[in-house]
Amino acid sequence: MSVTFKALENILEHYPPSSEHLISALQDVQAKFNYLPPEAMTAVCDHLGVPLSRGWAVATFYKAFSLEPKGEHDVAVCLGTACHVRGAANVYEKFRRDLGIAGPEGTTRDLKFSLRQVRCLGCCSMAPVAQVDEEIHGNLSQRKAGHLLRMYRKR
Amino acid sequence: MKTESKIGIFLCECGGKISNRIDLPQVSELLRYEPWEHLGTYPYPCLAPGLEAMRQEVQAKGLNRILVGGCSSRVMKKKFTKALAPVGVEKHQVEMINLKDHVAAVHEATPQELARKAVALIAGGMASLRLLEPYEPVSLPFEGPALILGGGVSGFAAARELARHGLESAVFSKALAPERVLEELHWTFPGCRIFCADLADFLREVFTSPLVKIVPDQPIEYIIGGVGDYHVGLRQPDNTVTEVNGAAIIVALDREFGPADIDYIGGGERVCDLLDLEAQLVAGDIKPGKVVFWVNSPEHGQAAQQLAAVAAWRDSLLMVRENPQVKPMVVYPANITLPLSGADLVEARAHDIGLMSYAPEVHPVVQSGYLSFVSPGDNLEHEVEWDTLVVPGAPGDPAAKAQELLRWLPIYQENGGRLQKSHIKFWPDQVPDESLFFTGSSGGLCDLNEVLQQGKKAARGVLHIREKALQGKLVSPVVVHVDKDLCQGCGLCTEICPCGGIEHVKPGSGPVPREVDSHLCSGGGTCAATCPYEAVKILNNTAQQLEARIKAMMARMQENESLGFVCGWGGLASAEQAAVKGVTYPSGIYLVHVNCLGSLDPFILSMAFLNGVKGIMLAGCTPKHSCHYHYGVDHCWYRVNAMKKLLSLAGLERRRISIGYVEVNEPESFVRMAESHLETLDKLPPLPQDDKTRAKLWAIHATMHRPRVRWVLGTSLRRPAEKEFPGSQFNAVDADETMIEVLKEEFLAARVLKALTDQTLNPPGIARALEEPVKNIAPLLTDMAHEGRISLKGWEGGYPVYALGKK
Amino acid sequence: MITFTINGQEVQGQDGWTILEVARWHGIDIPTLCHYEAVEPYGACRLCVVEVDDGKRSRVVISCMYPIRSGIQVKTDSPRVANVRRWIVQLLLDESPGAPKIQELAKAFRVTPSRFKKEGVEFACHLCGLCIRACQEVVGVQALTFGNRGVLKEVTAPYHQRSTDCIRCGTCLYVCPTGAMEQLFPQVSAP
Amino acid sequence: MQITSIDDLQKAKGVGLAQLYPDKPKILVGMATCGLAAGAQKVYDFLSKKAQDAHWGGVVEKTGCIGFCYKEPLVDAILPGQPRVTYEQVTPEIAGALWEELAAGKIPEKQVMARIDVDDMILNGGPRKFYKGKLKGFLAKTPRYEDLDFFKLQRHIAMRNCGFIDPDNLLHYIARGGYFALYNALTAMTPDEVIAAVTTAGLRGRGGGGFPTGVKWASCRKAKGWPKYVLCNADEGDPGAYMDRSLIEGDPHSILEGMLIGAYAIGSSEGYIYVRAEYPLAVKTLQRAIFAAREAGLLGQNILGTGFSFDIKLNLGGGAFVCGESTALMASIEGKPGEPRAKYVHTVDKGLWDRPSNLNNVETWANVPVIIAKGADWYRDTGTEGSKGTKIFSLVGQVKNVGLVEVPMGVSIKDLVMEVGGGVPENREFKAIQIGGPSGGCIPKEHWGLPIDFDSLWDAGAIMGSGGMIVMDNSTCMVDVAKFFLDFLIDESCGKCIPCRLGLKRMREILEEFSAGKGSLEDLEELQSLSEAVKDGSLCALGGSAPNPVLTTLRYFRDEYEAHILQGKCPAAVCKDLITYSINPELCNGCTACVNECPQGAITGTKKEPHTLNASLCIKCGACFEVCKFGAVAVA
Repeated sequence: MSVTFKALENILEHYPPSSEHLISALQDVQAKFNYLPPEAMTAVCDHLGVPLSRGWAVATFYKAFSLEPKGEHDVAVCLGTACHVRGAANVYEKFRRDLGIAGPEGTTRDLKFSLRQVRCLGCCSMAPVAQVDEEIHGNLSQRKAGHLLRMYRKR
Repeated sequence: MKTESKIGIFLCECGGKISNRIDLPQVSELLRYEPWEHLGTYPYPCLAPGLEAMRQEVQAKGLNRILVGGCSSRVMKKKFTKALAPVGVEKHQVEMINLKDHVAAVHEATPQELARKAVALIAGGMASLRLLEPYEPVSLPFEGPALILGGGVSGFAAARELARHGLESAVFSKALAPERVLEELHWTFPGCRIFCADLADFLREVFTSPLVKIVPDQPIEYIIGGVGDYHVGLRQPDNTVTEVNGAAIIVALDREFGPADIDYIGGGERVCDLLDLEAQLVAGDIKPGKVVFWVNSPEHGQAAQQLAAVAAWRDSLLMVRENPQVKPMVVYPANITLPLSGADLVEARAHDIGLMSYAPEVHPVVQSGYLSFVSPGDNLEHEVEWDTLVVPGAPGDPAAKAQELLRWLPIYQENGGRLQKSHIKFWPDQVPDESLFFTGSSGGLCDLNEVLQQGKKAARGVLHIREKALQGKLVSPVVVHVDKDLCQGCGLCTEICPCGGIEHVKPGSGPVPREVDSHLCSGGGTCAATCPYEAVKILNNTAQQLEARIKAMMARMQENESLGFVCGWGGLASAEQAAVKGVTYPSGIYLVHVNCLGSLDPFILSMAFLNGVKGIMLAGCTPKHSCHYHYGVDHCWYRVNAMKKLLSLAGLERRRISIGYVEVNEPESFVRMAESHLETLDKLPPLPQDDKTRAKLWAIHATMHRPRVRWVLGTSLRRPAEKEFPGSQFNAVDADETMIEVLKEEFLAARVLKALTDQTLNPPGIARALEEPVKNIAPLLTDMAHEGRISLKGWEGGYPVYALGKK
Repeated sequence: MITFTINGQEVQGQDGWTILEVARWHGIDIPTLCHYEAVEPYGACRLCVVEVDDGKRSRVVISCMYPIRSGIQVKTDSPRVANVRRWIVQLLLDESPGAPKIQELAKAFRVTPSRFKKEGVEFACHLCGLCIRACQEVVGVQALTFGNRGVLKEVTAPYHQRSTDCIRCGTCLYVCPTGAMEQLFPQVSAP
Repeated sequence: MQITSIDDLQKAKGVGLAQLYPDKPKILVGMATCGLAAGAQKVYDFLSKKAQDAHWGGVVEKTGCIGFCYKEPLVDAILPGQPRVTYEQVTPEIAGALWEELAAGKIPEKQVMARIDVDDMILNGGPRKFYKGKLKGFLAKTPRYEDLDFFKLQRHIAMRNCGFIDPDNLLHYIARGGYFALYNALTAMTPDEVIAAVTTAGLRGRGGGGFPTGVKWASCRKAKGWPKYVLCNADEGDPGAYMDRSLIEGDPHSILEGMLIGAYAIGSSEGYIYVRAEYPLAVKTLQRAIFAAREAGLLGQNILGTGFSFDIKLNLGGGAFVCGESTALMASIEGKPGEPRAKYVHTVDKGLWDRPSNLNNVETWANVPVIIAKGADWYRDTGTEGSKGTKIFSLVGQVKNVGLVEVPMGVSIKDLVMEVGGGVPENREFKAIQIGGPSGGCIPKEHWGLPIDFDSLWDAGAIMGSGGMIVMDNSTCMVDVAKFFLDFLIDESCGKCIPCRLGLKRMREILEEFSAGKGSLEDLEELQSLSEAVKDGSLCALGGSAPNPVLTTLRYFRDEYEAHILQGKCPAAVCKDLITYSINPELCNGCTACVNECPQGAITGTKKEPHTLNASLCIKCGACFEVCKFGAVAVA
């Protein structure tokens, strides 16, 4: 998805030039491109009349934003309390090992998967849970986590 | 509007930071007989209780000049002006003397000694405040369209945005129809054909808008006027000049690409550059087969390579969409990153577009039908097969296209080709709203989407100033004023003005006084310091104010003490930083803040010596790009140089004056400079105060006021040996010798004038007075009489007798 | 006029003044790190905490922001206040043992580096935000900003690059209480 | 449909009732996020396609979550003249079987969970019985909702409509008495009377602090400044708490109505709902609800012809827990990073854009219409002396019946866990309950008789918080729990103030030493004094309450800390540095499952031979423990 003037304009024309729309506009950009490309960030800031430093601060403060391109599949593992007491930490480690991600979060080299932690998806009854793209997978174990990745790798 | 000045002095203890080091009661005592209305010492004038106390004093005593003896005006002045605005005190009526950083924190002398120094600085500030003449800002209109010059694509984006907000624009363009713009697109934006459909809609909107006027591009004859009212003269094919008027200017200039050098590959039908390829795309001529885009040419820089790689990827997409028989592949150096997301890679996989990186250390080799390169993944050499090999085009010289604009507007070409608007960087409240906008890829390689954004942003800037004008808030800050009675229209100020603020006159219209475009003017003051006729004045910060300040300071300085002129960005900032770091230096140097060393009129230097200063140090920013006023520090260099030459002519030590360069984050360098300067002075005697020396110093000072000398200083503002500076270069030694000649002559002439003060003399008499051979003086006297500076009063013993003034 | 007491001493002030301002006006010392007269108070370092008793309850507040109220009793050195300050100085000292201002405070509070002290860092930024606030409020530019959050929070320019908004005025350097800006300045200031 | 007068409202109620309980069969599918996660979408799609294909006379509708999360997906059947019957864990296959019978007009027996005889319709003139006469067959034996352990102690006030209405259908909401309270307030009450009613009812903020709502409204009404803002905090960040999401997904208009009433009382014409972007369904539901209310004229100018105007904007959170803090939330609405600021000047005086702002959370707003409709005295009947009404809890963790429960204030922890929750699964032992999320605390079994209300929880060192209750059993290490919450808070701290940013990190470092068996008893004292410093010194409530999990575990489980420090043992076998995995050769039957699963190759062995674990390679990931079906992998 290339960042085009038109694509940005489609987003920006919904927002009057006022700084209160910064987060909403960046959310739209994130939704459209899956991350915040620098040129889009500049465009949003210019449009709303906020300095780039403000846009960047917001983008790095909130977890919803990513400044790096995301992988094809977004794996969000819940590490909320209910999931934690049911062993989510081990499941998360399993994902990390299998995806070969060095840091706490990240994207695989082939841009196939992005792995991140979330604090509670609100599906505590199925703990531990993970969300891949839009789908929630509950009652995970390390073994199931492995299956899950294999399944999405084939897609 | 002249009002009696009522000065209130507020001394700050700063929680002991000042009061522990400086004997503040003594300061008050020493200031007792100065003309103030209020004098008080406070624990923290800057905190709410202190500000309240200040406001009360202002109201009770009708104060209209405020002097705070506390800390840095850079940091604190805004708070004071904000707090005092409700009681009617304006920004320029507040003066801060930095007792903390210039005295208390940096010297090891006794509190009583420091009190004396503090008093000298405060007295200087008071003298300057007394000469302050408040001015009234003028409201400006905003009439006519925005003028969009340069023909870049971003201009259309600007016009569209303006039209959407109901503002007219005139776009100067070679292409008079959208189709023409699209056909030519690849010359400026290779790889952006994929956006043509979007751009076509876009352009149609512009070309059909009733608010947009497309003006056929013609050579620009002149650009004059100021914000809200610009005039552009266009030379028509029939050689007449027509004028287009507008309220604001947007310059949209794109960098063109030229053909790549593909001779070393071999050329032929199968090898081409991106521009050729896209010309084929326009013609609908897409050959099936393997197309390999080889991103080479590291000599154009990584940004260009990255742009080329993205262009190749976009052209690949375009081709496979048109013709699935095409099998494209992009081969790019591994040291650039392709800004492609997961979704792009999915698309690449879906269309079978190859993306391969090569190790840039080993240059790929072209074979017939193959390209071999080393993969950074396995260090093995790989081969890809090609039917068509495509390499990027070469970015051209952006200035070539823009010559006529560069002549009239403050746009410069950087090393390496990039065009840039004057790189002045100030506090936003020190400069008015931007009223001249520069967009397009000639300001930095980028793709189509980015320049369209730039155009939109520029349009928003124009809308912003229109908005202000509509509200009556577009005011002229009037920072520089040209006295029309004194101005001779020589144009020197225009030439050296870094901000483009001093306007050109219409060519061929003769010596017309200059106008100042207050919205471009930054108040840097290099123009004022240069003006041969002293017709240019920086309001609220006149040379006369500075003169008064220095005189007042000198009256309290001791004979072995020195003045330090520091610019606000380098010298002053680093000196204050030294205080922050707790580095100390001897107290014998008294700092005087000037905007830029370039704004320091040469006569100030001579005046200081005339008043008996032992030595002068000047600390500015590092020359070239560090100077905030473009080449201000280089202007100053010549003045210092002239001063040295004059000192030497007067038989005094050149070492008494020295200039140095320091950055804000180098406080240690500043301290070393100051120490070294004072050590040098320590080895010298105080400035002799005998009549002969004083007469010579008077002559030096008179020389610095001479239009001829000032003209020479103005025209030789660059260091002859350095090639980076724009304009004509001349032989360094020749130039210097010319200057020495002028200075010698004028110095001597000034001495003659001094000798003739209150008496008439014949040439031998003058020669005796000046201790010069008669033969050196006689021709000069004839010239001077001819110019009317002296006159012949009669004859005596076969010699003419001269007196001051005309006959 | 609002009348209240600081450490038993009766003092007066106007609506909107803070405890710190009144205390300083009366020469009562309260240590601060992130406070600077030129910019709005921010409340990050918490070193200026005092205990305020309003007759109903006693709580620890920061004097640089707490607006004075009639009848409150302010204690600038109660045990609760001392505990907060001691820990703040301890934590800061372990973060940047080399900064002179911190060493001064450590000496005053008799704090020595603990086993958790950071190795190899002498002048760490404490994220007091003075540089950022000065850049914005005093200079009027917004070249500097906070990035990220929590333990990863940092002072920098967007994308960790030299800021094109920066005017290289050095105000950030001037207000920095730890000297950390000296390291950062060449990386973020205008090219 | 435009609703601009009381007549319109009455008309809408009639239409809504006819839709809610039509004279034809109706199938309801629970489609809140928990239902969807369990696969409700497929069930719904299947059933509606079947119904369409068969030209079935009945309707298939979606509804919100009634609270039975562990039984999802839930499907309800309402046949005219029959009780409403709920089916549990309905997969598409089971739905197929259900459909066959329903299509034939029969009530299926398979997967039946419970029945509802009476819809109590608290806001709409009393209960409505679904059938007359006596029930026959299996239905008679099917338990009623109110007889289920899970439901026995519950009382649905805020959740009154959840699981009964289609959240996207405004008329359904009106049918159950919605927006009548608003009309009442606007026409029959002065703003001060509204505030008085809310104050008398004793409603306290359900978001955490428990501040009396009426008092807050009154100060905001008094505050100078214009415009005033009414805000709804739907940035539910506490891990393990999802009642707000469920309320939004099940009954969005109750929140809008509450805000409208609040706006009238305060004198505001603009409102914001700040909702977590991680709740996509809740966001969509709110968007649709606001749109519907605006279309109907219930938001906008001159509402219900009374001259009162109010509109609501929706703001999406960016994923920061700290934005649940009021000032941070307001900063976020203003488009800034969510950094809190000192609240010495209250947000009711200077909040959003420095204007008077009143912020309440979702559950609080949902309670407001009930108070206005039924009166303060009716509301006061439920709850304890200091805490009136009901509270929704999400009962999660090591408990059998996981779900959302709305119980009167004052129910004991024991009843909640053992009765409603059905106790701890797999015969393990209840150890503690964590209440109030990361700002709350752990309450041990000794204190499980404690009645749950604002004040007694505060005394016990915990807080009500938004109502997350995480049940912990003896497989949970309390040092690890304290560390977990600290990790969470370190991760979510905005980093502005030093006590929170560095203090929590230091606390974490000390705990890290404990869980590695290092440290000393003096460190416990240090931890205590640091906790006090962080509490006193932090800027906002996040930091100020952050030491609570540590302080309560220190208070109630000091022995466990001491076991780590003094004996180097983790009693719950959780802390990785203190445990070892081994294989019991007696129990191992050589299935190689663990060999295959071990990421390190630390387990070796051949088929049908007992395996061996090389401890030096083991990274203690626990994969072997998870896959072993014979309990042969031991952790100690």
